[in-house]
Amino acid sequence: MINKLVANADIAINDIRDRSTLMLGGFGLCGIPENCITALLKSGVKGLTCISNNAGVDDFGIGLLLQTRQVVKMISSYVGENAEFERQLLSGELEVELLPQGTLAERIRAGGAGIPGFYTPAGVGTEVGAGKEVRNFNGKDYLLESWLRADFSLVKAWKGDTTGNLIYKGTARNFNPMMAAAGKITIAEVEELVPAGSLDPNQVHTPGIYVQRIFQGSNYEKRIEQYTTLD
Amino acid sequence: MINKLVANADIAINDIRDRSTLMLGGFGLCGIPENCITALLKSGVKGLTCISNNAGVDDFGIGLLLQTRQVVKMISSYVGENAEFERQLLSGELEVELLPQGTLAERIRAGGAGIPGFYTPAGVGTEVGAGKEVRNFNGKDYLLESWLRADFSLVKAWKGDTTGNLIYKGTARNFNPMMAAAGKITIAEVEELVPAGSLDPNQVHTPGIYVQRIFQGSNYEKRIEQYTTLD
Amino acid sequence: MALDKIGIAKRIAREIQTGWYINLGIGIPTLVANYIPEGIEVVLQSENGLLGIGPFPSKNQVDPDLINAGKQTVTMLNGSSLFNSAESFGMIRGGHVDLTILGAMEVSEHGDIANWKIPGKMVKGMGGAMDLVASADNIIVAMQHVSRSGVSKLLKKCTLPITGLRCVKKVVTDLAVLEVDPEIGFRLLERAPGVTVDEIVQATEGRLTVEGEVPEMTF
Amino acid sequence: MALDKIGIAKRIAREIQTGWYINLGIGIPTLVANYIPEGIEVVLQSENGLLGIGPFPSKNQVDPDLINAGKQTVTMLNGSSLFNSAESFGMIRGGHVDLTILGAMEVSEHGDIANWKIPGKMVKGMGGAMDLVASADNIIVAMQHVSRSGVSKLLKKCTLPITGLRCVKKVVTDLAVLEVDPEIGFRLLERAPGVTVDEIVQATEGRLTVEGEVPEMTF
Repeated sequence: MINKLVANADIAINDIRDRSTLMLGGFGLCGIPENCITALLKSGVKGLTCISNNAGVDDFGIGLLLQTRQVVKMISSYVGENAEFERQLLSGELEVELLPQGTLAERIRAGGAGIPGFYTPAGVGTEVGAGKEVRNFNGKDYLLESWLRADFSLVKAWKGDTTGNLIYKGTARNFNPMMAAAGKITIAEVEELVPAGSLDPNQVHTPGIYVQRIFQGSNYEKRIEQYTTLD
Repeated sequence: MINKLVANADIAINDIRDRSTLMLGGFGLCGIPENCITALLKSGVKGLTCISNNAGVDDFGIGLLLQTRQVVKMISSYVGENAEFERQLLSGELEVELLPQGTLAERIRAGGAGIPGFYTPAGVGTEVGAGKEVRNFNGKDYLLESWLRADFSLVKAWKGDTTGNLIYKGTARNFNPMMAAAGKITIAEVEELVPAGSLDPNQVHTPGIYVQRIFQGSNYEKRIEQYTTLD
Repeated sequence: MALDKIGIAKRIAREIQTGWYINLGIGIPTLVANYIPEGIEVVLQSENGLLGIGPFPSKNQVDPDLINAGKQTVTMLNGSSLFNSAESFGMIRGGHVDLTILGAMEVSEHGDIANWKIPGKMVKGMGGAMDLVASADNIIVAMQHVSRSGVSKLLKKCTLPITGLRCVKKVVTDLAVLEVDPEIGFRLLERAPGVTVDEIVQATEGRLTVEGEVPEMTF
Repeated sequence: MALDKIGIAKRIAREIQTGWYINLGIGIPTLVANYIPEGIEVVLQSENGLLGIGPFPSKNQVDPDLINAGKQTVTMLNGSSLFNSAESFGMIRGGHVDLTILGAMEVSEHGDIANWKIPGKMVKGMGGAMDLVASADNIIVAMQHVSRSGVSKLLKKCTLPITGLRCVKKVVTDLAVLEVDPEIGFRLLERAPGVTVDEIVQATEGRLTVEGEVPEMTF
């Protein structure tokens, strides 16, 4: 099997250039590629377009890349919980394309799956539909949406093997599998890297074909946004 | 959790009426709903439209329903290995719509996922494209394809729980997960039925929301079409 | 007397039928889960990829990899399943979710809903709301009947950017339960305890039909 | 002397580069797997839902739930993964498969391919072939140069129903290796051992370019 192991995040993101389009997995701070984000901060790469469901919080996740002004455009569905983001958006410093979450997920899925366009009911009659083709199927209106692809996809998994097979945990799966398939180069960081043959093929969530580079991540903070308990 | 257990195949398919549209999981004879097919034979229901990648072989799988003339139309991608099928097709007794396998899979997936139409490159310039809209995206031509949905989907899984969660085994997964989502009523037969809570939520292939009825199957023959060994 | 948030949540909980798969929005809708009557078996869907949301965890159960759509830590139940975001919204768009409960800033007499943006002031994004309202057959909105400044939120026409058209089936407010028919507008079904029909009429800008004796809510 | 099927498979195997994901069609293409040179690491995709096809099983390894796209029993390798048919064709359409090798009844000088139907005689269906040829950047066809009745199968225009347009990049036959350029037609790259350029010219109906000395194949 093909070995895709690289040493660390810095090496993995080494060829990400200014003005690249990136996809970053995660929902809120759950399942985000923490190591790759840190490496992007260190690299100082600028002018990034980031496709990610959320934009992190002020001082964690993609929020850190907003603080350093490395991001010029965000494509997201929900950007609450981030004051700096809202400020840059309202001031016009940051270009933002907001999409329905399901449309975002499906456009990314379409990018990986070679479907250049599809119809969805989400957003008909709203700002989201402006300029998009509306088409009626079986008496209901739908919008034509196009695929999304990225120069680099940065995904985070629980376990991964050297051939790039990935298994996610809990709700940290979210956008990661579709993004893994939609990146020209997909970089996976994992909590536990295992040799090929250690993962049950029947339990693999992302087949290795989608992953070009994989590394063992370190120092995961896994910050919780809404720590909520019964106690 | 909601309990969807029924006693057996006969009860599960009890309300399938003449002229229903059915989806049947499986690739070749791998992962087909053997118990449901036997029950359909016993029930004598007629005029069926069957959506299934293949049509079984002469004396097994959907081939049995062709022998008894219970099927009036097949929507499939590959129907070799079945002389009776080819005879009924060439004689015009059976209406057949042949689709590219990926188009078939994606149309079924679209049915379950509420996507009424999507574009695919498969079949452009061929008979499959006749009468379908051709549209150019980024310099390449694509066909508009519509979703497929069924009155009943009959799927076969390896393990399932009483709430309808399913796990498939090996390449017996194939079309089953998409069909489970695209049926108005989805009936799952499983080799091993377990109580809710016995399956790891992270390993579930088909979430129970898609399954309306589930039963413990019996007497699986699992016939092999091309028994091929090194010995 | 007008209901508090818990009262709204309790009243909505009575709409729930056994066997349903339900998506609860952030805010009052999330509270509904606490008041589902005994014996009613439902499954809660979280659009970030979980069917079968359990109670909040005890401190030693907290798992940062297991959150709901409001980013709160949660648990799973026997029979839960996990999946990715494309699958999750496939479920929603495909009509597999039986009931969606969500909050709103405004609802129109045609069933239009606005709940994602206040131009120039607040832009959090629509999250999954546009997919939910465009897809679900059964949408109940939980909201205050009038704004803090006393303006009706049940309008002839939404003034804020729309989330979805002609989709809301029922509205439960602090004052009333109302049905919405895109052709005839709001229809008053129930009054909050002690609230008069006249108070509700005053608080409703959109077209409102009141027929016969309007009963008080029961819980 | 014209190659046998194994010869064709061996020659195609030399086209394979390390790191590639490859889909092999039924027939001669399946044989290619047996001749991939030592040290070349590739992963074979089976469109029914398997990456990492292993060798055929021993008798006591046979599992009816593990077959390839030709319905043959197979095994898995360390690093294999399983998935459903929609995911499998997502991989194919999305351009993740680096090389597709398949059989054909006819190939035209424009790179059109026909391999799924003989009207009135044989209708097996296209299976995954239409998806593969419409999606793959790199398609190699394995076929006989002429039919049993002596008619060329490398044509100006396909006579049988088309599987895909302008998609074949290379053809390896019992007589020759040819490149296909939709604008200029077939270009002769190599001759089978002992086969003359003239024999190949005679056997090719479509436009054929022969430049300079044409080398014999090596394996």
